[in-house]
Amino acid sequence: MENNLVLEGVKFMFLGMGTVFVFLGIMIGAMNIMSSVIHKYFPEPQSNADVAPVANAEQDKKKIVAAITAAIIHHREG
Amino acid sequence: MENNLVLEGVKFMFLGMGTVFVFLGIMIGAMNIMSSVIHKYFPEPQSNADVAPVANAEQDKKKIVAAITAAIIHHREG
Amino acid sequence: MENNLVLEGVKFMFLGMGTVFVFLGIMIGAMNIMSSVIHKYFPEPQSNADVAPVANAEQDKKKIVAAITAAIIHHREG
Amino acid sequence: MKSFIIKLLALLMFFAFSSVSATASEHEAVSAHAATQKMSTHQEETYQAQSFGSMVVGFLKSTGIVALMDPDPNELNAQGEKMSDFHKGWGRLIMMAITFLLFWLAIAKGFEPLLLLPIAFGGFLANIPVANIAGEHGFLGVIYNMGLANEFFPIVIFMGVGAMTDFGPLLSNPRTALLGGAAQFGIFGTLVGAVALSQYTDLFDFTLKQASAISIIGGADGPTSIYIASHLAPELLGAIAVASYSYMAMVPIIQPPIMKALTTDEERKIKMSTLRHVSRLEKLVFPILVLMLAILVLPDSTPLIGAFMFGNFLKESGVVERLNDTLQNAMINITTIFLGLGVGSKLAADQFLVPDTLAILALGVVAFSVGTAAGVLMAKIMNLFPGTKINPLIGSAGVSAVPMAARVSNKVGMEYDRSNMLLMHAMGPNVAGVIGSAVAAGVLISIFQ
Amino acid sequence: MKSFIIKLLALLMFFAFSSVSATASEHEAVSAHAATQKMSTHQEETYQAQSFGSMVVGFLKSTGIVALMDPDPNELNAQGEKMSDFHKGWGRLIMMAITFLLFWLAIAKGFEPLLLLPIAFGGFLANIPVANIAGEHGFLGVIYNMGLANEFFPIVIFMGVGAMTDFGPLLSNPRTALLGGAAQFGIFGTLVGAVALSQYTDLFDFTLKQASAISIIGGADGPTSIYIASHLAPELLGAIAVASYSYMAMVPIIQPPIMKALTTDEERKIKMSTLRHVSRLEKLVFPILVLMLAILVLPDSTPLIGAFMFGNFLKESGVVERLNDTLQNAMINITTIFLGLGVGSKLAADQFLVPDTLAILALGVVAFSVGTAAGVLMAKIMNLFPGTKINPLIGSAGVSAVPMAARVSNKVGMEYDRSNMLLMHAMGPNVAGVIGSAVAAGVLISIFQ
Amino acid sequence: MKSFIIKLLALLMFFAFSSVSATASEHEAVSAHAATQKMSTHQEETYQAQSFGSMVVGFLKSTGIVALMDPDPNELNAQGEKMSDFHKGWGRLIMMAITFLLFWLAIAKGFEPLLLLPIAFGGFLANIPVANIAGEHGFLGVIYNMGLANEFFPIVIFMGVGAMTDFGPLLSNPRTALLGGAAQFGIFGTLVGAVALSQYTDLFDFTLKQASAISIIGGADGPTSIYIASHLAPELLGAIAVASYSYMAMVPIIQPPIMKALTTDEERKIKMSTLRHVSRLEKLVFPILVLMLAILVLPDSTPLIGAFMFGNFLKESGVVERLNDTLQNAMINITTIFLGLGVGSKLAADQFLVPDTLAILALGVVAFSVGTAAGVLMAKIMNLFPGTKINPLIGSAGVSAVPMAARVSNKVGMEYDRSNMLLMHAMGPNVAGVIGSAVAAGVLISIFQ
Ligand code: NA
Ligand code: NA
Ligand code: NA
Repeated sequence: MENNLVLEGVKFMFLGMGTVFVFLGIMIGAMNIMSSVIHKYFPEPQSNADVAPVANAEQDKKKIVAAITAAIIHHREG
Repeated sequence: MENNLVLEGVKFMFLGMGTVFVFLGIMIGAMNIMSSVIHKYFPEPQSNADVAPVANAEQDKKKIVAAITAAIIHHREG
Repeated sequence: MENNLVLEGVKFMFLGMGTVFVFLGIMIGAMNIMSSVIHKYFPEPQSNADVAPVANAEQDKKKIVAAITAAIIHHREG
Repeated sequence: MKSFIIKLLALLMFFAFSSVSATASEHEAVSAHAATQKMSTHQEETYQAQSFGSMVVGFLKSTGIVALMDPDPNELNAQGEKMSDFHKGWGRLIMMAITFLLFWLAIAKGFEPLLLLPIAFGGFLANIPVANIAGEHGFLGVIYNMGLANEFFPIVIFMGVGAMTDFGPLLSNPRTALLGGAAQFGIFGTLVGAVALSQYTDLFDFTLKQASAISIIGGADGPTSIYIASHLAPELLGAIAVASYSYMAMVPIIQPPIMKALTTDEERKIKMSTLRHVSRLEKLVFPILVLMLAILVLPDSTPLIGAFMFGNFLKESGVVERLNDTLQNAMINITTIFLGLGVGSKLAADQFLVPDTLAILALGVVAFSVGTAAGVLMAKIMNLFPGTKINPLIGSAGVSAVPMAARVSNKVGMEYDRSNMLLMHAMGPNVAGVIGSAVAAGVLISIFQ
Repeated sequence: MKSFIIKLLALLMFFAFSSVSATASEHEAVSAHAATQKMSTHQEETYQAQSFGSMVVGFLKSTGIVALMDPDPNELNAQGEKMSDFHKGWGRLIMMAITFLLFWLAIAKGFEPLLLLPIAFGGFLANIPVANIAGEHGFLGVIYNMGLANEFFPIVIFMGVGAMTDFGPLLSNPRTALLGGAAQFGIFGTLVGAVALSQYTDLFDFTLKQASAISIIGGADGPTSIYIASHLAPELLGAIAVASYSYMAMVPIIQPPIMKALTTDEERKIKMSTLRHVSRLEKLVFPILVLMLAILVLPDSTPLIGAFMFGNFLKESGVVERLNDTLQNAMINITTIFLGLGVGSKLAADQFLVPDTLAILALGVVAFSVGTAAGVLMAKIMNLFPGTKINPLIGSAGVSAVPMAARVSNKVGMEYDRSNMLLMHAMGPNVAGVIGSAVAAGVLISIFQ
Repeated sequence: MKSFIIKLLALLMFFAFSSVSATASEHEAVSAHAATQKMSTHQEETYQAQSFGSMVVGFLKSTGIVALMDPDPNELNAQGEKMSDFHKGWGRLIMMAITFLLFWLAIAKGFEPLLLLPIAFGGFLANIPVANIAGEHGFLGVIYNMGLANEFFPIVIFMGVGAMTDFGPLLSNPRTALLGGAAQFGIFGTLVGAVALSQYTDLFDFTLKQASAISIIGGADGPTSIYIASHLAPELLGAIAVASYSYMAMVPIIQPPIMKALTTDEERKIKMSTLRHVSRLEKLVFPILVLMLAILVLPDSTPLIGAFMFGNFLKESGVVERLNDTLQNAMINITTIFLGLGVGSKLAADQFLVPDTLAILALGVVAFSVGTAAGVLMAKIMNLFPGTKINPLIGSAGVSAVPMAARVSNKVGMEYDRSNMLLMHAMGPNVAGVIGSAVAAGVLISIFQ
């Protein structure tokens, strides 16, 4: 049987784009549901952690010290 | 021939626990011998290295500098 | 047919050392040509980059800060 | 820039056409047959045209929903065998739920996440219908055949763990090694129990090999369990690995009640003398010493002990810092990811959701408990002899589960005397437990050779 | 020290001679036959003595110059098939020139050097005559069979990329995922065009499988392209991979004209509202959510999506930092080197210098352009509906090419309004494009199963 | 927490029993036969019950002591061939002693520990009786087949070494490359000697292939030696690798007497002019230039030179820093560990404790010495021609052994003039020696094709 390639390609296109949009559509719905569920039942504890990630110089200093300490300890143990 | 599984298991247990204890027993003896040989014939040079691994701030500073220097050199060479 | 191994070895030696020298000879010529072409047509922009790689303390400091910053950012993102 | 692209395309076009003309005649000669064939059909044989409607129906039939709800009767499992409908449908959903439970344990409860997360994710992937990711050509199957079927990954893990281990505490108090020996009773006691219940009840039905592979869970050592399970009973690998790592993670829950039940208040408050300093040379000689003993007494344990001591020896040599660093980081991490995924491939419903798994989980917790008790009791027995007394709370650390079990000893000790630091004292039996388990594994390998 | 060496040699000499004498008799018994044989001939059969003159002539004949100028008529390609003279001579030189072009693009122009450099170097090595480095026993062939023939390397790359991806922007504005869906029209539109031109013109002659493998270039996702090409049309792998990575690198050149042609000045100045904060739990649940959808809707996409989400899940779990770090560094880097070299092995002249390659390059740029246009138009369609408006410039980011395409959206946006930062808004469709391409890949795999 | 565990177990129990009941009927149908069989025997066939006494006796017989003292007459070596009693007993102990010697050299004397330690440990493991760790199913055998049998590991090492190499000193003084050529006389001179002694004396009995593989030790390049040995004479791999790395480590002992004997006081004090600055572009073009020459002149050398220049090109490109870093660290370290263990697997007594090994050790030190002398003499010959004079002490660096040999040149030079820094001048011939050895290796491969 002689296949019409173009027709097959068009079928693939409808099937493919259809699947992509169905998938992403369901995904969008699921993401919205997930977000509302999480915001309602598992709210993140209020914190200032993500307010000023740059300005907080004090914290950064501590992290530097911690990082260097870790490096030294590793160095010593290694 | 019909095997008695439990009997086999008990044999395994005696063989296994026996081997484990014989092995560790010999190991303990060997460790003691090794330690006394090493302490007698290959004593470690007396050092203060392991006396104050935390308090020695001066050394730590040097190590920090060394570590950062190494990182920079690596960075420069890479 | 009985081979004379030593004769074969000597042949290998001439072939091998000949190839090595021919190869390196051509390589030396090619390197010289390449260098002159590059110096003539693709001269490196004059810079002080490789003059004082050690003395430049100011730059080093910046690099330290950059390295630590990078480490912290990585740490934070990771 | 645009002009460059144009030039580039023009150039390529030129090359290609010159190639066409240059090769035209030869091509015809060389591949005439192939070309003709290609011309006439335009299409590979594997594809059959069909109407859009039937294509959509076929596509819908290949969705996961359909595959789970109305499984293909001819579907085979990763090993190419038939599966029951339960294992194709609900079984997979149940397994996914179980992997979610493992995710939760690993992330929210901190239960050994380094291995439980990859294992659980691998299990999740292994239960996907249609895709057959755990099959021979799926990537989980590729990973399994790459390093689990030949027992290579656990060996590499052992090298890395060896490089991370410090035998100092054991060297400064050698006789605590006996505690690490006694705890292996968890293995052999459970083995007897398992075969007894197999023979006299209908609860279990394990062969000696299977019972041995299960009992090794009592060794509380992940790579040893995986190594022995791959060797003696690969069909139980998934359940044994999950049980092993889960119970290692649950050591802070399983051990304290047993430790408290078996000790008196005075015993728990025994203080142990400061550990002596161990020289570098002692640490360097120790791995070779143990390996030589293993050679003389039990060569079948040398793959495990050899790999472990290789890592330790590289570290203690002090001259190959970069290899040591790679062993402890890139190498063990890469292997951990692949080991986890590969073990996870054995969590496919048709292999995990069988009554055996429940039995393995039950026997595993028994093995852990028996090993804990044996370690504590051994300390009490050693205290009957003259000499400095041992705090029996460090006996429980003999099961291995490094360093969790030693921390538990420390924590329970501090509950009764806040100034009693048992951590380093418990590290001795803890690492001896690793050696003890490897010896026990060697005995089992030796028996079934 | 010298005396030590002497002692060492003396010792070894003693051992060896004692070994000789100790084993003499046994040796004779055990290997008598082998020894006799060895004595009598002194020489393996594979070597035939010849005069120095003929040896030199033979050697000169085996030089690369001769092999390129006057090829051996019996020379076979890496697959053991016959080659045309063009592909043995000029073809190889042209391929080397092309790899130099790729070097230049990677180094001087910064075009995706991480993969183009290893691919181009692999291609250079694959075109060396005589040595057959891309053959079964050459190291490129070993690499190809190790991880490309079984589609393993792209999967590992996907794990690493997953660990590097942040789904935050998509989670804070889910509907932008549709843009990442529309851009997949680049794949399927090109597919139709390719088969139409194959059927009605003499320009191309691709089968449906080949056309599908080529069209996936429009997904603008390197590992997906390589995965699908290995699966559906390994004979086109080299050209597809080169086209895919080259066009991904050329996104800043290809996309802006299309984006500008399809948008009005007002549209380009649309400001988008600040993205809401996304909680850690949302990011943790998302990879599992997408994977579950993939299972239910299209299990054939789960190897790709599963590997991707595995990496992302490990990262978002926050409890396996060392595995996450290894995935993002040592593991993806090692795999990238091997993947690049392995793909490069398919740049051998006889496989790359065929008319198909030109067609693939042409179809690839069409696919990219169509995908870009579809993304932009989708945004305009979405703006026809009520609700907050979307800047159509972020539609082009739906092709994936993470994060290049998102940066292009940002840059073009700032050309018209310096205060309009579109980067994070464009990251949403950008990562959705990766998911979209994986789904499209799953559809193609499903069709040809 | 406890209640959680209880719930968890209850849940699992529920699942499992529901699974049992749900699948009961199907199970019966599907696996009826298997089940029946299992029920009736309870036991795999591989295990035969025996009395505890005979079990203990059997166990004692499988200990290493017995295996070493009273070897099993049917024991086979890793290749499945018969072994002599000497190689089963004392041979193994002697080999263990030799590996201890290598440990001592690596750790106490700092002799190339990065490779000698893994090789020696591999050798130690390969000589363990019963366990057969170097056999096909042991982990050393798995490693050997993974990367040594196919010559892959030395190639990867070459990539890493390439990424660590700086061709700047060679580029600033190209003619010093001739010194690196002359030193290859160590290879070919030794080859003639070895075949002469094989033919005219009873000391050796090597075939041409074997003699070639041994002589390559004179190239003073570890991965090249291993590559050629795997290729031409895998049965000699262990001894060749050990000799190669040992002598590379002993360069500071072997070379100075030869260097001093062949030079006058004035020659040793020759000062060389400062090296000119080398531009980044020169360094970038150089690896491609050399590789192209190798293609034109000697394609058989391109696997080695190609891998080496791949690493160097990635480094000098400056745009793939993360790949360069991985090549120089994780990748080369992991490969070094496996390469060392794999080579060590060839240190099994039955393969190493043969008279050939002594001959290889003797020929190796001759090759090193001849190469050193040839390099120094070549410098003296070059000084006969007009032009700036070369300090002959840098000639010895032509053997490669990067960077040890260059350091020796520097050290000896400073003995005679404290202000004469020869290090960078010696790096030129040093890296040229690597190229020279790879060319020599290519010639040998070409001859025996
Ligand atoms: Na244990
Ligand atoms: Na895409
Ligand atoms: Na050399």
